[in-house]
Amino acid sequence: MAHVAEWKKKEVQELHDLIKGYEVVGIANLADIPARQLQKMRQTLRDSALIRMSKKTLISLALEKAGRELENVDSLSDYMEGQPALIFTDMNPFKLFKILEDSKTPAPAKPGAIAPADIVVPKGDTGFAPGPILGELQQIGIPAKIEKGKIVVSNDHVVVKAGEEIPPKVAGILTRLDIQPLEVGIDLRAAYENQTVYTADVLTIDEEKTLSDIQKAFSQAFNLSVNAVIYTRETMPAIIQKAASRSFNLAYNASILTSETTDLLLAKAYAQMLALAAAAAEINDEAVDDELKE
Amino acid sequence: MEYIYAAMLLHTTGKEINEENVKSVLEAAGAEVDDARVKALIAALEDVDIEEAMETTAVAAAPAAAAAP
Amino acid sequence: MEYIYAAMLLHTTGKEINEENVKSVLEAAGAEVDDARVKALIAALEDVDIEEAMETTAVAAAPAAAAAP
Amino acid sequence: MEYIYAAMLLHTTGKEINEENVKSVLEAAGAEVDDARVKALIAALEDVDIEEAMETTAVAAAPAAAAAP
Amino acid sequence: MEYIYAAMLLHTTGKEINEENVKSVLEAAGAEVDDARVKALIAALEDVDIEEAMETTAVAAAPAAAAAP
Amino acid sequence: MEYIYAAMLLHTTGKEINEENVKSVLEAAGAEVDDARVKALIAALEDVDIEEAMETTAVAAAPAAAAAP
Amino acid sequence: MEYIYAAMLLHTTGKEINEENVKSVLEAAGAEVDDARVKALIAALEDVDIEEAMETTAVAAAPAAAAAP
Repeated sequence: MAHVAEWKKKEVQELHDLIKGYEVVGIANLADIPARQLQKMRQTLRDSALIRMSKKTLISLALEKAGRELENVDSLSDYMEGQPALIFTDMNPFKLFKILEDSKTPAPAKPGAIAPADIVVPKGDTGFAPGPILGELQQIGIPAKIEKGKIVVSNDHVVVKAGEEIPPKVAGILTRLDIQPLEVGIDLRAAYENQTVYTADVLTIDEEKTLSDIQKAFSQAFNLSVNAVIYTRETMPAIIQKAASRSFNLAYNASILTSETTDLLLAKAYAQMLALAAAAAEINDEAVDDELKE
Repeated sequence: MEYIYAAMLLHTTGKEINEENVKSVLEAAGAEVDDARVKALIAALEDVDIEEAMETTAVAAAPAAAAAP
Repeated sequence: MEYIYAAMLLHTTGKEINEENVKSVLEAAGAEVDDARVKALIAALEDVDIEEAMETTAVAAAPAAAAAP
Repeated sequence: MEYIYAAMLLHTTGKEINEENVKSVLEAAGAEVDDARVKALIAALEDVDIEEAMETTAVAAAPAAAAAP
Repeated sequence: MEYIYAAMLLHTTGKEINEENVKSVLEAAGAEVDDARVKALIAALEDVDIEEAMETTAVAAAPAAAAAP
Repeated sequence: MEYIYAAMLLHTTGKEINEENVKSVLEAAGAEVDDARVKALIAALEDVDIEEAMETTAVAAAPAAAAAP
Repeated sequence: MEYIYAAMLLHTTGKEINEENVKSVLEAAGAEVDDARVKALIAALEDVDIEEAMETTAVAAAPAAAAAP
């Protein structure tokens, strides 16, 4: 190796020691994260994670060196992008990913950037007075018109699909409409933990799904307990209620007078009489006496 | 009202709803019988599906009431 | 339900709902009378306010009409 | 309702709902037994499909009205 | 479900719902008793308001009338 | 409810739901195990189609809602 | 769903839902454990209030509503 600057060797060694010193090593892209936001993130992660920016070559050297002992850690370098940084932590990689994702902030549209999700121009007043912008809006397919002296978008319109590039003209319009479709922050690409590399897609957690799964599990347990009549304190009321209503149904449907069904059975007979009287009266008015009509 | 109940009673026991039967039930129940009304009722009930007419009652009413507010 | 209709019939004509009256109404309607069920009916209706029970339906029936679109 | 629960108990365990069984269950549960009501219960249940009657929701029974608030 | 009906029966007659009583009611019905299930029943009933759970049927009927006007 | 989740867990992993397995799962979850309730659970699940029992909504959906316009 | 059941089991027994406990429960139930999914579950459950989730489940809500007069 050509004479390598001393500080570079030290940096690689330091990174190597850090890689071996922590349970979890993440590779992140810090491109276009404002310095202030990065500083704030270092603050919030102060005692749980360490963020170290460095040159691509030095990072891959350190990973390679560590790879001799920590099987497979070197494959992290395949995920280096933009302005790479290593993140060292003992935290569960999914938790790290969630913290980093939750702390991303909206950022204005940049021509050529990839839309993280469908970019929608919402229905409603744009706040612009009639003018050339109306044509520009219509040119990129936005259903806009003039209403009561204001430029209004007639309904929600997807200008850029998720994963597609934002064309320059659209980026301009979005910024003027004060729509910030991009997100900026520490973008964790992959994380390594004892021989396994978790990529960003695996690390993404669908909280709604987890919540609905919890609720599904609970109702399944509830149903099983009541349907199979397995007594638990929580489902006892439902089991008793099922037994009570079935008993009530039997008594009512078999017209058996009991403390709970007598009133209702009398009411049923009365209602049947009213209905029959109404049917008869429809056909022949005299069939029913006036008192009943009231 | 008692005329209708008499008809319902006969319907349930499967007896024919005719003047004679309606009268005998009403008399057994101590009601004075107005012949004209008995005839009118019998004529009216001829083309009424009693079973069906009775069913469109409280059974359908109450739950609807429950759902009303 | 014939036992209940008999009771409602007697209630309407203002006659006392006792074994004898219930039996005579049922017999007039051509039903074979089960003494036990007559006794059970009388026992069940002992402390029941029939007028009030009927109201439960009247009230329930009314909104049904109201609720119907 | 204890007569009904006795009947449901016998039905669920596949036992015959007859006077003897109903009485012995009620006595075991410490209820005073009214012979008439036992007989009436049995007579009433004679031509009833118990399984179906249990399943058919009665007027505003169970949670039906509960949905109102 | 028979264990539940036994419990409801005892509740109605005011007797204590304990293993002994539940067993005697079930045996009176001629059903074989699974001790484990009786114990499980009693354990699960511990701080459950049976009155309220059973109540849902009758209560459910009332609001239909009350809610209607 | 822990007994229920233990049963559902074994059902999902395809293991037999017997006393031994239920106990080991409950112990792994740090629950004190009540033998009676384990036996009662196994007895109750004997002829039950667990998949179906989990999916069938236990509380009768308010029929009123269905009847409402 | 076995990962979710394991979490619910631990929640019911009051044990902490951490990697170690989830793993031991799953192993006791005879499942092969995917570490990634355990870690994902733990992270996802961090800001999920299981108690509240259970309360707002439709099935549980019904009897509660039914019980409230």
